[in-house]
Amino acid sequence: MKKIINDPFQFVDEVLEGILRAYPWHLKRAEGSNRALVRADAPVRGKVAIATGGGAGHIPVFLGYVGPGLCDGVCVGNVFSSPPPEAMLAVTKAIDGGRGVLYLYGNYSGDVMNFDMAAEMAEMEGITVRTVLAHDDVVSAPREEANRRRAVAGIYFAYKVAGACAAEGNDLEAVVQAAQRAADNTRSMGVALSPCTVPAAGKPTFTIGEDEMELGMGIHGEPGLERTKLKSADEITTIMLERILSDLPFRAGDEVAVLVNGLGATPPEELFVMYRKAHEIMLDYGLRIHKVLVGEYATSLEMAGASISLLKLDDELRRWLDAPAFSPFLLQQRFNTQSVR
Amino acid sequence: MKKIINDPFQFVDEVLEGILRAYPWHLKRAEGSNRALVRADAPVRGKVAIATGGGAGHIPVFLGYVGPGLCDGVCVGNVFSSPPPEAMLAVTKAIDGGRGVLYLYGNYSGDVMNFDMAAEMAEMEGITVRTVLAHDDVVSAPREEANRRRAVAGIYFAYKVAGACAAEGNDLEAVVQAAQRAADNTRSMGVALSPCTVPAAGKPTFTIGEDEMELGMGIHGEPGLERTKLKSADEITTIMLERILSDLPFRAGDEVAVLVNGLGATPPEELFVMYRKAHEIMLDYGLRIHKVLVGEYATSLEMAGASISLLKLDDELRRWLDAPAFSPFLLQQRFNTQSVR
Amino acid sequence: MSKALTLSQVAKALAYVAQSAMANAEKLRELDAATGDGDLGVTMTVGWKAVLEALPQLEQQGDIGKILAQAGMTFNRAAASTFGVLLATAMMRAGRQLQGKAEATLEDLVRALEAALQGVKERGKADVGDKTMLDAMAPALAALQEAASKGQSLPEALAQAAAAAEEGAAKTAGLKPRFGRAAWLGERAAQVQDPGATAVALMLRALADFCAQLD
Amino acid sequence: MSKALTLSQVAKALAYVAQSAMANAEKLRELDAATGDGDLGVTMTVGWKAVLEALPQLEQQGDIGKILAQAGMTFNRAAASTFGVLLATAMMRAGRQLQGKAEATLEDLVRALEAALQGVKERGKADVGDKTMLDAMAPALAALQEAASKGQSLPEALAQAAAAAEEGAAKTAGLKPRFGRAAWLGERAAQVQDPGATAVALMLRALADFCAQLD
Ligand SMILES: Nc1ncnc2c1ncn2[C@@H]1O[C@H](COP(=O)(O)OP(=O)(O)O)[C@@H](O)[C@H]1O
Ligand SMILES: Nc1ncnc2c1ncn2[C@@H]1O[C@H](COP(=O)(O)OP(=O)(O)O)[C@@H](O)[C@H]1O
Ligand SMILES: [Mg+2]
Ligand SMILES: [Mg+2]
Ligand SMILES: [Mg+2]
Ligand SMILES: [Mg+2]
Repeated sequence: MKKIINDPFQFVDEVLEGILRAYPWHLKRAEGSNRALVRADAPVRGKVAIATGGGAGHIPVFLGYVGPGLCDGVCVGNVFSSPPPEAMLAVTKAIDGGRGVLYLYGNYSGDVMNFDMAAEMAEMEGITVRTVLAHDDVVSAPREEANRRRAVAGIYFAYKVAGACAAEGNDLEAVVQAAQRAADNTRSMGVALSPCTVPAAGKPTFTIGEDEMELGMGIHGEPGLERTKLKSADEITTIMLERILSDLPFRAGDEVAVLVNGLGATPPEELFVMYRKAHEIMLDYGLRIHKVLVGEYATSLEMAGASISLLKLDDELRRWLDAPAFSPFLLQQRFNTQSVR
Repeated sequence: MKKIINDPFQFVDEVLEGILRAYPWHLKRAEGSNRALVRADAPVRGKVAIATGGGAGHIPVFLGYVGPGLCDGVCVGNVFSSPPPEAMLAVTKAIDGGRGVLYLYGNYSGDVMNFDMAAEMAEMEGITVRTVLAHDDVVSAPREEANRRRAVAGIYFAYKVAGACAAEGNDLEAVVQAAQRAADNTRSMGVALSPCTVPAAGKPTFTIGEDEMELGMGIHGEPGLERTKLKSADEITTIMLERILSDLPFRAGDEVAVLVNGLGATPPEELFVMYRKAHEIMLDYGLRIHKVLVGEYATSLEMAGASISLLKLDDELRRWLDAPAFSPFLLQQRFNTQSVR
Repeated sequence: MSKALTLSQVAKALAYVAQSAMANAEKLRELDAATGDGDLGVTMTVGWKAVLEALPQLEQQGDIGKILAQAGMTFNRAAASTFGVLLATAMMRAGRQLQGKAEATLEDLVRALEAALQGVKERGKADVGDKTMLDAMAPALAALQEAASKGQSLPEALAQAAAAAEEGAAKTAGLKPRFGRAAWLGERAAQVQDPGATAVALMLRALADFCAQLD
Repeated sequence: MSKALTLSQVAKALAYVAQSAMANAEKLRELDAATGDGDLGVTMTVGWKAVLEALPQLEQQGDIGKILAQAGMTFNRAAASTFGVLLATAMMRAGRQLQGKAEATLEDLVRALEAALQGVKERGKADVGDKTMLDAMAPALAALQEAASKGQSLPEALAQAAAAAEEGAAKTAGLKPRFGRAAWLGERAAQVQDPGATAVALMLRALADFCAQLD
């Protein structure tokens, strides 16, 4: 295991310490848990608050999506493991601005059960909590069971949309609707080329041949569609987009935002080689490309691989996607609405 | 070689195609070379223009640093190889806004010789060109021969400072001075844990044992100080900072900006574990930490490793560092001047 | 041993289970890596270590129910996860059955395991046969009930429960997962033994071993 | 062959050198990877491929000097790099000496190589002994001059120049680098043969082989 770390069992806590030392003007700890981080100016009075969280090892997911126009707080578990309800409750109390709290996170059973516990505890303290789950990974369940699907990088769209909707001053129900709409209109698919190692586990999560890739693998190394010989960037991109486009399904004339995400070890250069082909396919398909995001939006430690996510836009989703947002973990984006095409 | 690519010999051209398809509102090709990219609104009349460039494989270096408040154009070579003078001339002509052009790039002999040729050609076309070289890597030559040192991630500070100085409307001489001041007050040191493979070469640039690291290795895999057993994050960070702090030398009371850079495969989490220790050391040393940047600012394809860079600030450098700048390759930054400590 | 576990024996039993869980973490990591995300080994190590450290304090409560419930919560606080929250739920439900008690008989343990099983079903919405920890818990409960009805001793009953859990865990190798990460794998996960069920069997085996050595 | 290379022979010679350079790229990649960044193999492949493709067009110019100069520029345009720009400089300087010529004698080649050496020194600011391509070029020039002064044939002279370049390249293994990436290595690079010098020797050997087979 080759990592720049100290004690693997202190890994997550040291990461959070480093982040708080780097950005004390941006994030602070919530009272009652050192795994609960919230906006430095939390609670924002009169605004619906958004809490997220999940296992560590995916930066900028989840804590990188806390900030103005994004989430208000985040709860961090051990690497690839859910945070406990106590930490989520601490976040909830620290961010509640009097208009209710949205729990917005990825559909993983550990997270769901722990957050549900936290929601029960929060309700007992008089805080209204609603939950929306991202579930964008097309290969993780058939279309009819889309609500069983796991979340990957497409969760970014749900954060961005819900965060902007909340920032506009809308009520909890509206923010829930916006988040749900973003989640339901996002489709992603990934590919992995090499594994990663959970520091405290000390061994790679999976093994894969020198000339193999796993199509559809999840961001924790959960197996995907199939393991095949390594294909070319154009072939991989084509397979992904075929699967994504037919799933929602997207239709000619639809306006979309697209996110090409690197899992960690895959260089940005390769993501742009993928985007080159994706762009061609999307135009051939008749899509209008409103926004293109390329970079690391959800990583898996040092795993090599990438995913592509598409969000089908409507006027509101477009406005929320284009609204300003800030986090030092986020790549700079253009916030006006000029179309790419 | 495990990469998401097509023909390795088309790699760089396909990367640039992908980038131009993704961000056509931000970048365009300069006339006369498909390896020459400039701001979509180039030339900016009445502003000193800044050109940069170098081998591919280091995104966001170099092309990610083109944009408002940064460079005006960039010339892209093959992976880890200098671009040719013709491309640099094409950039120069496309960005010249009538107030001269600064060539700002890293001190690598291939780049220097090719850019010098380009400068000669540009002067023949009546464009005034000045050159400033980044040379921040402390281990690549002794302190007395600092001008022989190569550039690593610390070049970011020179871009940011020169770009802001030019954006303020200053003349070429002032922009040269600003860039030189940033370059001369930056010190970096890196560590590499695993190699990368130049796509067209097909084999890793170097080999390294499963339990080894190379202290001081350059961003193309150029050997560094020494090869040792893998040390802890705290030990590595301590070695780096000792070398950096004693080199300029930095003194107690100095105000600094610090950049912890990932080489590609090293997860952001590990960079924050390093920053955690760096912060402690800098405070113990009596430094005032004005700005902290953590992320991928100069990569080496899929190499694992990291570097730390420090810029010693003065009032002007601080202002320029904090000035707004935009590129979709850049992490969002706080542009006000509130101190971190 | 007498016919019931005392408060201090329960605490010692938990410590014994903790040691055993930590010693077997690598095996669980491997199983979880095969079909999931490979964190179950770490979860067991970190969670049980936290319980071990908290035990002296928990013992002060003088209540077997509270020890169990709080040990479960301690586990999940340190190592929240699917397994963590389900184990916590199981122990909290079991604890509720034993609340106020300073001794636990075999009948008490039957009621506790019944409640634990019910709790895991409610929290996780899975059922027996879905290739989860339930597939170790359910046969263990059945064995415990049968032993109790036959009037067997507490150590004998626990040994049979452990054996039944092990058998149940082994049989998960043939089941198609419907819950948790492994569900995304479908057929590809069918041949691998469920890590959560294996962990349950492991913990029950440790508990049985501990009780067997009591005099 | 006659005592001079014709225009079409120069073009064929360049094609021959190109083929040989591409065939030996892997060896150069390895050497460059040992002390530098491992791109020299790609540089040679990409650069000479571009020259090969441009040759038919370059030959139209009817001028050996222009062929050489433009081949150099073509190489660097396709594969700019330290080596690329130095090779381009060398070929441009050599080309300037042969400008307007439709034939090149041994004496012409001596002048051309002299100019090339001077050009590389000026562009790169290194000197003989600094573990660079100069350490192959300088002995090659000396051998060519000596062969010319002895009245040897052009193919004989080139064979001796190639041998001298090879010897010079081999000797760089003992030198401490002062320029290029290898300089950052200091002592650690001392034992490795310089890739640029090796490339020069390789190209001269191909040129000599080509001329030897002319009748
Ligand atoms: N819905 C469920 N009900 C009961 N047990 C479950 C459920 N989902 C998962 N499990 C159990 O949890 C185990 C995995 O635990 P853990 O590694 O913590 O999960 P994860 O890492 O996927 O969050 C599985 O082997 C299974 O026994
Ligand atoms: N200043 C110099 N003068 C002459 N030759 C040089 C100089 N610097 C480097 N070289 C030659 O260039 C070779 C490396 O070429 P190349 O791989 O293109 O360089 P890089 O990849 O470092 O830019 C060296 O082996 C050496 O022979
Ligand atoms: Mg997990
Ligand atoms: Mg190079
Ligand atoms: Mg798991
Ligand atoms: Mg090289």
